[in-house]
Amino acid sequence: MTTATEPMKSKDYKSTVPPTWCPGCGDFGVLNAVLKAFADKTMSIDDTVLVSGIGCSSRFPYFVKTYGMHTAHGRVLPVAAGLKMSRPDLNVIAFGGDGDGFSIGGGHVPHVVRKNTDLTYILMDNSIYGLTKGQVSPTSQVGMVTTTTPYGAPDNPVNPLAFCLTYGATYVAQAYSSKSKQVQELVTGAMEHKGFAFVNIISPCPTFNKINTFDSYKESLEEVPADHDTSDLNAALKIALRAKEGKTPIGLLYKVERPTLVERLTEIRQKAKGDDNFDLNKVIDQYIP
Amino acid sequence: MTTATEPMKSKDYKSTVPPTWCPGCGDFGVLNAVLKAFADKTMSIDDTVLVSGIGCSSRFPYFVKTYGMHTAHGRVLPVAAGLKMSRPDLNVIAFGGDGDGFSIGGGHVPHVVRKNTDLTYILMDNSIYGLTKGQVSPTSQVGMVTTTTPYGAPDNPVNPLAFCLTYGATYVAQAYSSKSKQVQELVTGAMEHKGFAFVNIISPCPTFNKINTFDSYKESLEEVPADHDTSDLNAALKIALRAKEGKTPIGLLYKVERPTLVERLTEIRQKAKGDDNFDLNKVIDQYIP
Amino acid sequence: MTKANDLIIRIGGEGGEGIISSGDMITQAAARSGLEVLTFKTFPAEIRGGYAMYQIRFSHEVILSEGSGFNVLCCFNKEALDNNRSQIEKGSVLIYDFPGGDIAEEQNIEGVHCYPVPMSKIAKEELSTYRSKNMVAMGAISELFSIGAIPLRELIQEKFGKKGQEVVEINFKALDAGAKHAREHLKKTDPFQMDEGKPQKDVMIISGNEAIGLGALLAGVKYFSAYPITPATEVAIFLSKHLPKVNGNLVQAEDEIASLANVIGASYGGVKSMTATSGPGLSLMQELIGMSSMMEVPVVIADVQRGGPSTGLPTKHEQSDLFLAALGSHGDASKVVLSPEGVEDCIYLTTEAFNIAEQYQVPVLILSDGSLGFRTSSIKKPDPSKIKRIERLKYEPGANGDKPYERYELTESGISAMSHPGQPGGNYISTGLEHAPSSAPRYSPENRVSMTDKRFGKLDTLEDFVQATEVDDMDGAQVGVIAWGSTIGTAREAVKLARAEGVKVAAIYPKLVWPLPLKALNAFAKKYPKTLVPEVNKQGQLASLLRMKTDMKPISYNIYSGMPFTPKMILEKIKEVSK
Amino acid sequence: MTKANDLIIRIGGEGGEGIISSGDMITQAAARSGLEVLTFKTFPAEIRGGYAMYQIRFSHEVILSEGSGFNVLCCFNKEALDNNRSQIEKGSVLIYDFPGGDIAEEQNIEGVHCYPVPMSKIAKEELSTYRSKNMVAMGAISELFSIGAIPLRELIQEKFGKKGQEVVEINFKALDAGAKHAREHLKKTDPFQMDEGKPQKDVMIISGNEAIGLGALLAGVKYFSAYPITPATEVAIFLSKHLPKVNGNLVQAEDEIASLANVIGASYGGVKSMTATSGPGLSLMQELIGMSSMMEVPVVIADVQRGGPSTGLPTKHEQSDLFLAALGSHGDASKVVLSPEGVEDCIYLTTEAFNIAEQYQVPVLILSDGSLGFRTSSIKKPDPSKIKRIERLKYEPGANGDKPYERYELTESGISAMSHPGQPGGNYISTGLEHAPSSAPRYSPENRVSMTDKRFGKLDTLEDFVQATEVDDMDGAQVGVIAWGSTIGTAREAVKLARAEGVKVAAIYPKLVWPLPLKALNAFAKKYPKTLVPEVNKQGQLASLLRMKTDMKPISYNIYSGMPFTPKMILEKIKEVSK
Ligand SMILES: Cc1ncc(C[n+]2csc(CCOP(=O)(O)OP(=O)(O)O)c2C)c(N)n1
Ligand SMILES: Cc1ncc(C[n+]2csc(CCOP(=O)(O)OP(=O)(O)O)c2C)c(N)n1
Ligand code: SF4
Ligand code: SF4
Ligand SMILES: [Mg+2]
Ligand SMILES: [Mg+2]
Repeated sequence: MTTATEPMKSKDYKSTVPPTWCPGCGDFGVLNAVLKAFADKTMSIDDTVLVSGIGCSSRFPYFVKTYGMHTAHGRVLPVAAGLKMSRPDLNVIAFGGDGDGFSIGGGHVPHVVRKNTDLTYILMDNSIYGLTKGQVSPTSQVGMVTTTTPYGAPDNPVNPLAFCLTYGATYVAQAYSSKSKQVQELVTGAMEHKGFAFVNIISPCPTFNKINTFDSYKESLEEVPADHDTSDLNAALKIALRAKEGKTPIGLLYKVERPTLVERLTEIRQKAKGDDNFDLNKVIDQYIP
Repeated sequence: MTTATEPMKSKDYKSTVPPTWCPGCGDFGVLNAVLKAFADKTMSIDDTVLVSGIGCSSRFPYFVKTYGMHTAHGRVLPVAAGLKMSRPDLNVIAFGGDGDGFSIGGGHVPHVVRKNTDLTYILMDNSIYGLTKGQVSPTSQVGMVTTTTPYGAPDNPVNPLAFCLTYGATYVAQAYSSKSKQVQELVTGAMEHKGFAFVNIISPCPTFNKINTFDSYKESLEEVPADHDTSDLNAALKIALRAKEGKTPIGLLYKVERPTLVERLTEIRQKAKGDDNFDLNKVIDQYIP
Repeated sequence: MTKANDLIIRIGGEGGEGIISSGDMITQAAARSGLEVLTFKTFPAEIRGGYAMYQIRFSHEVILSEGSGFNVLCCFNKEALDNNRSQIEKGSVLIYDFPGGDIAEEQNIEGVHCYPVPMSKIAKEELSTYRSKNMVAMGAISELFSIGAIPLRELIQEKFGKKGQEVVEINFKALDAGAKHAREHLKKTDPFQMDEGKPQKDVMIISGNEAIGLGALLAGVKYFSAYPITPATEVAIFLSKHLPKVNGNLVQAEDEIASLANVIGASYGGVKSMTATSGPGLSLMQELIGMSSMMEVPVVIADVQRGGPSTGLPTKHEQSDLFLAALGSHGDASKVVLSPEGVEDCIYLTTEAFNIAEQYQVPVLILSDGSLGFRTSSIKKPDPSKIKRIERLKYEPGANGDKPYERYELTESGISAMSHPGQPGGNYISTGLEHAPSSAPRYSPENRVSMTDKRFGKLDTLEDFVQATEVDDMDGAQVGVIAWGSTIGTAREAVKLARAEGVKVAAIYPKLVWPLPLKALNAFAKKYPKTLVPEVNKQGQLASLLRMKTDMKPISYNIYSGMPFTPKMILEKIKEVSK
Repeated sequence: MTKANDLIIRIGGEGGEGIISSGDMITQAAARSGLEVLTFKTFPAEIRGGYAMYQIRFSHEVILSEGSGFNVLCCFNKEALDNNRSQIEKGSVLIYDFPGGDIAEEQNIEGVHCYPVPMSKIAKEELSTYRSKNMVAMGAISELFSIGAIPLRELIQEKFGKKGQEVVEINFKALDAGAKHAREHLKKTDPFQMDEGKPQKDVMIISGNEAIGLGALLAGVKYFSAYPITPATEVAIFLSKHLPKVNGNLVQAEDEIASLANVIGASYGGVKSMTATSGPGLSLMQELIGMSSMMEVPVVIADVQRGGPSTGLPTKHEQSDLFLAALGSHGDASKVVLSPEGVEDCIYLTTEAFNIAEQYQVPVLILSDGSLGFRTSSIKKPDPSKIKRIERLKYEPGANGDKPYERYELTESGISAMSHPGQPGGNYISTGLEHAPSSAPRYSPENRVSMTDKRFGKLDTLEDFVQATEVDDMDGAQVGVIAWGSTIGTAREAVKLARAEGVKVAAIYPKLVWPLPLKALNAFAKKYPKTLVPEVNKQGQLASLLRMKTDMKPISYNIYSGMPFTPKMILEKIKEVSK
């Protein structure tokens, strides 16, 4: 087995499991760029764990040689967080889809984010439920016709970027599956970031989403302005809200530093004078009448 | 029984169940102001349903003569939404605490809000878990010592106002339990609003929260500036984020109109030519081979 | 050449190769030509790749199950052949893509009629569209076994007409090319040929999942909320189309917890409400199922079971949510579980589920399963005017005179009148806390006992109310079969086969599976002390409940490979235990 | 005057009146003076108002249960008197707040020693602080029954010292005023008086919930995540204080689903992990319990049961989550359920739970209950150096030579070595999908069957491994009692009483309640065919499982009023069924 010290090529990170995605699925682009980012940072396959929920995108871990967990629908973040809290030495990277993250999993995001949990979260956003064959997703547009919305979707979509910014994420970026270089850079940045880093990757589903297609994004993509101050929350929010104008901003929106969950838990253990060899009799003695 | 047409006084809305709250609990103030708002609008006790989750604050419905549901922890919004969708003729008002709404229930909020579900949601925010006797809540400050955080809470608090604004709420206000008149006005405004209206009411828990006390709020309360444009989302967000500076803005932050869930569902039924007497043979015949 | 009265064709290939759509078409064509049909499908859990299978059984008589094995196997690729090779029986037919596909060699299996059809080759070379491969195969199949040639063309016209005549023509060409190949290059040596049936009026062809949706419409559902999940999503898809037509509302919720919460809110408001899910969703709903039991709010929950636990085998067959459905939720929660045997049952047990929910103010679960959910079959059209609709006992303002309304009034039947918001004098707070008759929280021991007894006791009359148990008696039977859910049809067929072989066997088919119909079951067990319970799960879930609630010591026959029973498997077991 | 060897004092009043804190103090004082103590508390579900009760049993011998009724009742208010009046037995003592409280009349109950103590009056008038009322009562009680007068003063000093000597003095004064009133104004006519015991070293006094936390520490827990819920929160409170000391981490999660998800992630990482909840939380965890079963990740879940279903009776006693714990989660999910009988068990069964979880790589549930969780009792201090800690079978890099590591290798024991991230060569994807030995998804029938058999089969050796079943044989016994959870202590006492009356009765106490310890149970049932199963739930949940898995036809004795059994209740039943 290769360890972190021997540099590996991107293809060396590929597992022997062939991706189960449809030809043309945006997730291939994400996979390739992420593998490049791994190679770039000579990530150790042994010290890296890819955690995912359920969905087409959540099959990601199988295709990579690292450790991994393919968990339950919507639970990727709390599983990843539990792992990171107890094993801060590991690189823990979370993967999932728009439904996994912002529909059934939407209750976990605010908390994992506000704690500034030391995780990278890569969401493959195709504005549809891929694995269950084409239902409306939380990022689907109003009026979109899907198998469960034959008369058009009644709901305004969520804005994953704005949500994470408001929750207090310290690294927020959006990328586009086909722009491989940028995906790679933003993912690298996320992995290097201290604290919770969110990368929303627009990753079209040619099989079930006939609205948000590779073609349609050609028009809506919009680079984050070069002069954007990535420490300005308000400015970042404004960019995130470009989605309302039908635009798809890509690039790094926000990056700041604040204490992370691992740091804060470490402080608590220090306050408690945490000691691996602590004598439990000291606890027991507190309960002598 | 009194019907909507006979004007009732605020005390006439009180049920015979005496509130189970501790003496001095902020929730009394909320109850009184809400009852006044009911009297003000001569709400019909028969056409109004108060739905709540679980917590001290969620006992609210028992103390009022209307219809009500005391549901499960965190589920107030989806229960209320289901009721409203099927019975748009009713006034459905949701009640709950900070834990109920933004911890265990936090996954429902974005969706009920983005749909612009026709509900009023009154949250009694005491930054603590009251009913379970004093654990850290999602609105508790970092470092706060509670029964489950003896070394201080490690997590940054959530910001209910900013969250709801980002989710796309069309009416967002904050009030303070002791400022009865304002509570009443903002609740009245919320009930009159078409779409999802959120009123976060700071309602101290003198029994378990010794940090966020009536005294402490004296210093932090801050009226929304008189010249604030309530249709300006960015401005509203800025006010919401005053919490970061230790301030507690009170007043109406945001109010706009957009299609509500009930309206959109009505459109769908119209598209489908919905008819109470629709002949189901027409559906069956579509499945003849 | 003898004409077959009962033919099973299995088509295998890669998921996404058009197996489903072409299978659907030939099924429909056969039904049009007056045959009974019943299909069975398995998909991979992945969107692309993996082995998919579509099996159709054709008959002139009512079809009870998928059958045992197949008469004709049609392989679109090597994987399909590999997967099925061991199951090819002597006397059956093998059609396979050769030459030109990925099956490298001509097949010569002793005693098997092997027909190579170069489907890929014809599609690519003659029709220059690989996607027409499946139509080439259908053409050959239709020709070889005389199945619905004319309706097939009609259906192509109807289905592809919207896409332009060009598309229609391509498909016609493919169909013709397949038929021509069969006529000109294959020497039919097998005996299988289906007569046309008598085209039937009053027949519909619908899947088990759609049938649940239809049952709900017939029962008067007005609100539906669900979260997509395989293999239950089609219930929502069906209702999303049709529910708005009856002025009902449907939403896709953010998760299963929200769905059931929505449904409870709607039902509290007086509207018949429902959700549908599969195992993982049912697990998530446990807290709120208990709440609806406690609040006595009628709700209907369809659980289309799949292989568990956890994500498990999401596209495979299993009957393993019975424990959770009957005994799940913390505390002692009363509820009702029904399980349909086939597509027609999916309609009528769903209407029954609504009736029970309304009558008893209780959550009612319908346990279907993946094979049944995806199964299409030809059934008799239901007559909407003949559906019995029961409404909950509703509070009548003023009926009690001066006595204040009590939502949870203790009555002899255990059923209390329910008021709906808007009704003067009916005001109450529905609650998951233990409560007094008035609905106010009350924790006293006496009240607790009487309220618990109320919630369980009201179901005492259920067995007579629902009459969803069928007994198939036989004098002198050595063994009595007890089957539930979609195993019932298979068991029926096995019993028929056994009797045809002179084996004496009786059977009982409970479709109410919780609380168990004890009168019927005990009477059955008395007549046939040796009982056999075939079910598709590891733990013998129904058998366990039977042991729990009766004095039976049933013989469990459990399989849990992801596949349903075949009639032959049950037949063999019947013979074994009859000895 | 005979001196009592076993005294039960019940104190009743309004929630929030200081009943708990003063009760705790006298309990501790008694333990200091060498008495065995065991407490029993009930609270209202509301924060304020409602009836609260604190009962203490004092003895010179090991105390098995709360006992039957009380010898002394001390009423802080009228509600307490009303609630308990019917339970006051002849020969017992009634102390009550009079005059000056809300009890309007002097009490004269025939055969009962009635002592009025003007607690409110003394507190308000003499001490001018109403809050010292409870201390006045304690002073009187301590004086009347000679319980821990000196330690009480020490404890006041220790507890209030931090708040300033002024507060200490107020409390001393209150205590003295109560004692003085008893000495000067009451004529002791009752026979109850506790000797001082021999002050014991090696004794601790701790609640059931804290004991679970302590057990976890002793077992080596390093990660804990939970969401607050009555009556389980104290497990988290205990660990939040102490876990960081051993360099462990604790978080309060956003809900129970997140808690268990956290715990699964941590355990996958190789760290012993746990959560604690009550019924509603256990319902929410069902999906992830199945996932940990499927992933074979060791996790420990303590469920401190309360009255269900739904919100139910959140502060009352019930043993009704057994069905959910054993048979919950969709699909066939293997798991283990333990149930402690008392506070000491809470320690050792929790360490056992971790050992089982590690040994078998399975979710292990601990079913405690509200009375046990809040019960404090004097127990022998555990010796941390004597606790057996079992670690999971860990993958050894390179141990397999060139053979690639297989996470779910099929082994004879069904247990496969687990690698932890960071280990070279151990890479695998843990998954809730059905999987091959390598951990890659695999849906083939053969694999499905062998993996299911692995997950269930590995528990075959569990009964011998855990040895958590105690048999109390008796030759010629007419009836064999089977009790579980905190009913065990009560049953033990009942059995003792029965035998004292010459009734022959045997008993078995399974603390492993799923999978059932069938060897022991069947052997027991063979010896004592008539079995009696007392349990606090409606459905007879253990009795149902016994019927399901053995040939027993146990006699169920179910109560479900929110209160535990008393030894007398079980005694009477034993006598009844022994006839
Ligand atoms: C509790 C539960 N509910 C529902 C499902 C079914 N399900 C599987 S994946 C999925 C959604 C997939 O959409 P998304 O998360 O956007 O991922 P994608 O497939 O589009 O990559 C759903 C609803 C499930 N597995 N578990
Ligand atoms: C599923 C579930 N988990 C936990 C609980 C326990 N519980 C009841 S109320 C509550 C929190 C109360 O806090 P909050 O919502 O802020 O309301 P407050 O009492 O402060 O008004 C909790 C955790 C529960 N009832 N159900
Ligand atoms: S269904 Fe869509 S998301 Fe899933 S693999 Fe195919 S293209 Fe990708
Ligand atoms: S505990 Fe706090 S929130 Fe609850 S009733 Fe008392 S003061 Fe109010
Ligand atoms: Mg998606
Ligand atoms: Mg609160």
